[in-house]
Amino acid sequence: QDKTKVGFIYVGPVGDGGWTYEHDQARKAVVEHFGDKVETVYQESVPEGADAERAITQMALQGADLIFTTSFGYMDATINVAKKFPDVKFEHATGYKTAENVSVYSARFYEGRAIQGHIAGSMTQSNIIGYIASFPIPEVIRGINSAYIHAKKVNPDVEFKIIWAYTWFDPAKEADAAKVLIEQGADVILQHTDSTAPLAAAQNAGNVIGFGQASDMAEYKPSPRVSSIIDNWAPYYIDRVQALMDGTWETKDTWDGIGPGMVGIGEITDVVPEDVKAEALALKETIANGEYHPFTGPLNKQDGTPWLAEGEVADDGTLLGMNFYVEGLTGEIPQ
Amino acid sequence: MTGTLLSIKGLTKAYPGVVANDTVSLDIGTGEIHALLGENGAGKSTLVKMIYGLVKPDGGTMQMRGAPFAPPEPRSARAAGVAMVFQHFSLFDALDVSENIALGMENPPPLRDLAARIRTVSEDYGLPLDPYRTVGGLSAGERQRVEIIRCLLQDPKLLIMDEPTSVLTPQEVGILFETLNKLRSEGTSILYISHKLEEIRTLCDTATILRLGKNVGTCDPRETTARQMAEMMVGSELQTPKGTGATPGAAVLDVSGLSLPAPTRFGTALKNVHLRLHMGEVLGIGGVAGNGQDELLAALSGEMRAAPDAIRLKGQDIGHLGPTARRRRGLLAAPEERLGHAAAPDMSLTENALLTGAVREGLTANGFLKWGKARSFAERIIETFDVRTPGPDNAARSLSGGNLQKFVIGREVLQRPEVLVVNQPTWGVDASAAAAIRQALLDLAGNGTAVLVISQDLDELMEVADHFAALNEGRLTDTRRTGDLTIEEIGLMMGGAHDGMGIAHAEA
Amino acid sequence: MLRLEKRPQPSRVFAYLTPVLAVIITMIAGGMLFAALGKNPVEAIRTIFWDPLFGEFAFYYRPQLLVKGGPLILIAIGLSLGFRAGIWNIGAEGQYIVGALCGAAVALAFYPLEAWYIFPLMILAGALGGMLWAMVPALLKVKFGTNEILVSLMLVYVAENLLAAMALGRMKNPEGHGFPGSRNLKDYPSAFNDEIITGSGMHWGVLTAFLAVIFAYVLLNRHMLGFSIRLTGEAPRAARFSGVNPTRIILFCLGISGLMAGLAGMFEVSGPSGQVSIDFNVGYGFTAIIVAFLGRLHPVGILLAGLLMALTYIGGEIAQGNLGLPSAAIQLFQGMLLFFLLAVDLLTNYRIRFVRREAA
Amino acid sequence: MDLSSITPALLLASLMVAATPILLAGIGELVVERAGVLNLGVEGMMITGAICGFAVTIETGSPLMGFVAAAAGGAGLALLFGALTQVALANQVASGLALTLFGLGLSSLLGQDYVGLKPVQTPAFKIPLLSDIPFLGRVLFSHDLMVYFGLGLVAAVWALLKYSRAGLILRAVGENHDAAHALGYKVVRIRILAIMFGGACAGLGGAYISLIRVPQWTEGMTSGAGWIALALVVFASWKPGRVLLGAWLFGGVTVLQLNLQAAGLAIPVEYLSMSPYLITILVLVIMSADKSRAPASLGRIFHASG
Ligand SMILES: Nc1ncnc2c1ncn2[C@@H]1O[C@H](COP(=O)(O)OP(=O)(O)OP(=O)(O)O)[C@@H](O)[C@H]1O
Ligand SMILES: Nc1ncnc2c1ncn2[C@@H]1O[C@H](COP(=O)(O)OP(=O)(O)OP(=O)(O)O)[C@@H](O)[C@H]1O
Ligand SMILES: [Mg+2]
Ligand SMILES: [Mg+2]
Repeated sequence: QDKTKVGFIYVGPVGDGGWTYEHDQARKAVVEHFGDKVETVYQESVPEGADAERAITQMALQGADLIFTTSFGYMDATINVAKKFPDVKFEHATGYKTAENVSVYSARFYEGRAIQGHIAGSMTQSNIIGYIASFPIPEVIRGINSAYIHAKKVNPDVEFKIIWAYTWFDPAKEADAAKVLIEQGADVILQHTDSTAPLAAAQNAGNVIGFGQASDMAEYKPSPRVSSIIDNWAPYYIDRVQALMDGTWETKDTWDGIGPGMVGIGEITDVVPEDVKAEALALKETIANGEYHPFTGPLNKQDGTPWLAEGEVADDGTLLGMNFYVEGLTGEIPQ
Repeated sequence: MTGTLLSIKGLTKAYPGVVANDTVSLDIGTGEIHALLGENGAGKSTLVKMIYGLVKPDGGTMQMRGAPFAPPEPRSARAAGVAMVFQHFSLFDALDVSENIALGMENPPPLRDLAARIRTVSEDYGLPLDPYRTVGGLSAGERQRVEIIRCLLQDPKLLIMDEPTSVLTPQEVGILFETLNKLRSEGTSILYISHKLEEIRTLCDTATILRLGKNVGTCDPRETTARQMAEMMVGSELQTPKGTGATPGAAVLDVSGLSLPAPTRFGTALKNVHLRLHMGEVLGIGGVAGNGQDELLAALSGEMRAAPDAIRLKGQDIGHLGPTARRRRGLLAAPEERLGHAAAPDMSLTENALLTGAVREGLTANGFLKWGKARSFAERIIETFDVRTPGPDNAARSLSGGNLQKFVIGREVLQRPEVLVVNQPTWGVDASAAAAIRQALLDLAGNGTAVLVISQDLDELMEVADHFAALNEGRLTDTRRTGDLTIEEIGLMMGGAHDGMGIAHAEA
Repeated sequence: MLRLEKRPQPSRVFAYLTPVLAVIITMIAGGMLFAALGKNPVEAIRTIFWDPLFGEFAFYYRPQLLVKGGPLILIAIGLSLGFRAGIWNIGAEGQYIVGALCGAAVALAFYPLEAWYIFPLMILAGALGGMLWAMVPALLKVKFGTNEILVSLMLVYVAENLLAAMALGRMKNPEGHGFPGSRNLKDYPSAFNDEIITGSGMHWGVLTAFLAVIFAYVLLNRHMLGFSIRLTGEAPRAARFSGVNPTRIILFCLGISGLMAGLAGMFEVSGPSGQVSIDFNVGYGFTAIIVAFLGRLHPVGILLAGLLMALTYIGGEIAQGNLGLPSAAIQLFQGMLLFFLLAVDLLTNYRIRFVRREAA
Repeated sequence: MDLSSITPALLLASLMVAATPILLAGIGELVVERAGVLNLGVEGMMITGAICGFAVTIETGSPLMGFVAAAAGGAGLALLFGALTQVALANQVASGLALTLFGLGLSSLLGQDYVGLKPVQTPAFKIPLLSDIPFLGRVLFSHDLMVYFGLGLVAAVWALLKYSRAGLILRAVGENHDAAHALGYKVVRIRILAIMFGGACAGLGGAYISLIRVPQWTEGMTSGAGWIALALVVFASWKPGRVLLGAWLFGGVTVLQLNLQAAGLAIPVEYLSMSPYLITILVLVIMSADKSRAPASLGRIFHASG
């Protein structure tokens, strides 16, 4: 008895090497940290919708005390189940609906994108940066904008070519997209999809760099993978389990970035010139300690209308619902 | 004859429920044409399949020229000099002639050389063939040539022919017999299966008769009458059907200028077909298989649609109507292929009764089925036509060929058609069942129904039909009185001589 | 040496016995698989087959069987009609999506109006949407002889793209902070496909599925159209001879299977799932093909097969949660079930004989 | 929009690569269907090949061994299908679907330990001299060996079917299995061999994705390529040369739509990503005007009595 039972609902297989994989890493970290005091259960590849509601209910029935539902699509299901199990605590990733016993948490990946943009803008020779985007949702658009702003800052001639893959995870499609971007002159590939396929394509092409996404993707170090954005959920999960054990758990809306360690920046390899690396690390530092916000004015929207005045910082509400490109990006966001 | 080529002793083969061959023994001499006779299902095909290595006997032995002979597969039989022309063609429609022949040979030469050899051999035997034609496009006679040439190219010692003439015109039969006689003179033995007893009397040296899988006797066909042989096969006396002698009445079915494109790649187009059918008349349509018989039946049954006025029933245009509408108006049909066309093999007899009986027998109400009524209709067919089956719940495929044919014909006859079109009503059916079916058709005509019988069996047509016409490459000759025709004239009509001596039209 | 002999007609006994046999063999083989994965096979099998029905939390799982089985049954019934006639609609997944989109479109168009006629309109739209989507392969087959297996399948991918476009675009919840996905119809009473009896899992879609079973049974056994469908499948030439119009059968079978798939999608989007989202479809359209075969294309068989399939899903989920069985193992398990069913089905049409001698 | 950024030579070269997996699987399925068997389980065999090839390459460090293992894995799964349809006489459509389900499950189970690993790179093989020809050299002669292998396989299958005795027998079996049986050919044995050949080809196609095109192992990574391969066979009217054409067309559309997107063409993305499927349907419609038929025994159950 008295073991705290923690449940995890995953949207993909634990072996996807990306999003779900990192959540499962964090689950393992929880086990590591608490040892015998916790028991974890998980269910992988749970489709969003009706099946999710059943999977969550099932965990609650089986006596879970705290359940992490790790995909946006579980939002309504989490809320519904939470109503039926007031004694169980729920943590929903990347959503916005909270309740008495439901917290939400997400990471400010755009902070990492800023650093990627900086490195990309500095290192591109062709001034063409390829971007493999998944779905046109605020999260992804934020990433594109953040990367673009910081690439442009160091390299005014930079141009972004964006391919919408309409998938989070389809290695063959991602590989094709990367190849196409490279053939069209891109020598830096940024990706907001989860497989290593684009890095492999970059490696094959030679002279093209890329970044790890979601996990470190260290196997492509030192090049083409010159750095990475790592989802690091472990500190948060440990924190929340601890809070539950202590009886201090309460509803929270967490949106953490580099500072608290939810967003990790993987090692910047030596392929990146010393000075660029130093700038990037400095940028990371200022973001981490809150001195600098990646969306700081002056910034205009794509159509030229002013968005942020000199020195003005974007508010979280706008960022969460971001549905526009900043000035300089070409093309339209598919709707 | 110079001794025995193949000697069979006590061959036995049992299938579930039937002993197809029961200790059959016989000897085939070198250079002998040996006939194998018997009713449907008597076990003829089974016996020759065992000789060819396709079926393994349960017991008994064979000796080829004194040496034990037990081919484990057709390959070894072929190597030992046995060749076979199958009852149901073993040809590949989409392949060409030379490819088809190569497939039946052990070590075929390259196709180019083979084609040359096909040309020479086929011309030597008076069976000309173009090696590069696609088999699917050949007539039945030509297809059989392919099978025969395939055998001849291997210098067979024993040639087995399972019902080879059922698809040939009289002229073609003549050519075939010349070929076989030539082979005999070259020392080849021939095992010849046929239901056509007159043929056997002119061609064969010896005849072995099977009944229910047993050898019931041997005779010299030249000294035995066809009737005697038939009675040996059946084991009892035969009855010949009698016409009612009713005089034809008013015209009910009028086909004029019926032309239809070939329905499939290997089908035949109908070209400007004219015919007129009267109440109480039996019109026989002869012709070699593949000359448009199936298409004519399809056009009349409504499976293929034509111009409205190409077919008129009692003065009404019906060419554009489907099978159901035509049935409602009294035009019924029974196609040649029993399993899969006239009947659905895996469905019960009750369901098969419903297949065509729904309209005229009132087996549906507002589209809903009256199973009880359908079942009693099926029972009525079974009883009236002496169909041997445990009951109407049995699947069609569980019936023997002859019994299913009786069911199919009975199903149409009992619906009191005004016009009935049948194709090959007694194909592959044994003598007594065939007689029963022919009698039923004649009785129907006697009651005023117009009957159209399409058949490749000339004897059958001569027996039942008042008038005769022949199909050739989709064209129909003029109609002639059967009584006035000689076999030669019929052969010419079937071969495509379109003489304008038609009398039927003028008569009407 | 074993030899097969075709039975003169299918064995009735084995027609009923083979599914049971297949389940038993699958349990044994599956048990071995689970043992190989280091799990207790007896416990795993018990978790999958027993717990959802009679375990501690059966009160929750039993209704869920209906929720999960409902769409499977509804789609499979539609598909089975086509399969009976030899018409292979493999694209029910696409028709399911389009049905859901059409149904949801009606609801979202009326939002926030509350009126009794909205839900019936949604049903109509869902049915129509699925049917129209299935009419594409049907018309192409009728007009040009295009292979319906491939066309219906390609249209699944098209529908998936359409779904993503809708979830991200026109149907996106305006109050959803830019996140993909439509409004949740559970919060819109006029459009919500609620449980008919609370806690029973019985929503309108499940009821429709049961009605579909009855409909199909009557159609196939009591009606000329059903007879024509069976005839077309068993003997196409005989069907034509009998007066069946093949074009009409193709249109009807594809149409009705699309209609039922569309209905299933509509009931799902307005009920258990609640919203149009990028990953709304979870493969019911494909699983239903298996259910149809598992049920031997017979309406009552499909009813049982759908519930059995739902059981393996739900039991499988429990086994994942409780025993840590990987989800792939469950998938493999379901594949085996179908394999074994197909294999033992042999006994219905053939007799296996033991012969002493070498057989031909 | 900037269409000038699309380089035709590169586009054609990547089309060749994108076409290879479906080409391999398609030509295998063509042989199976020419033998009269419809195996809808291509997707399952491809994904099994993908993991077998990947795992063995990781374990042995040799892509060659990997491809051999992929072929073996695909053929092994195909053998299951063969047993089911040829020996147990099961319905081919249902068996094929079951095979896909089974293959997907099996592969993810087998692949659990191989996620996130990076295989040895399969070397590209620029054919000397030929690869230096402008344009053509880039398009045709600067690929990995499997691309050439795929082309060679198509040529070999074409020649085999057209000129060899084995090919003739195979076609005969697919055309009329009863007649072939009557002539003494072992219909079941020939078909099982054809099915295994098809499985091996599908396995190679899958391994091409996991070892070269992506390269990485992830569950469900073939994502529908097997179905496209099936479409190719019908599209090709069962003629090997046209399988090649179809594979290039489909590969071409797939690559081109990404190119257009990257070049900023103002067509909504969702329509672009639908386009390969819509075009496949369109081509199927056009092709169905070609009345050269499927093998006559395709999908029918063969049971030799006696
Ligand atoms: N493969 C088989 N399985 C079961 N029974 C068979 C099989 N082949 C033949 N039979 C049965 O064996 C008996 C003899 O058949 P066989 O084909 O030898 O007759 P046949 O004399 O050639 O008849 P026909 O004149 O119709 O050609 C029949 O009752 C038939 O049903
Ligand atoms: N391939 C087969 N497998 C199993 N049973 C068969 C097979 N062929 C025929 N039979 C059975 O053998 C019996 C006789 O069939 P067949 O068609 O050869 O009859 P038949 O003796 O030729 O009769 P008829 O003279 O009426 O045509 C039938 O009961 C049939 O079910
Ligand atoms: Mg018979
Ligand atoms: Mg016979």
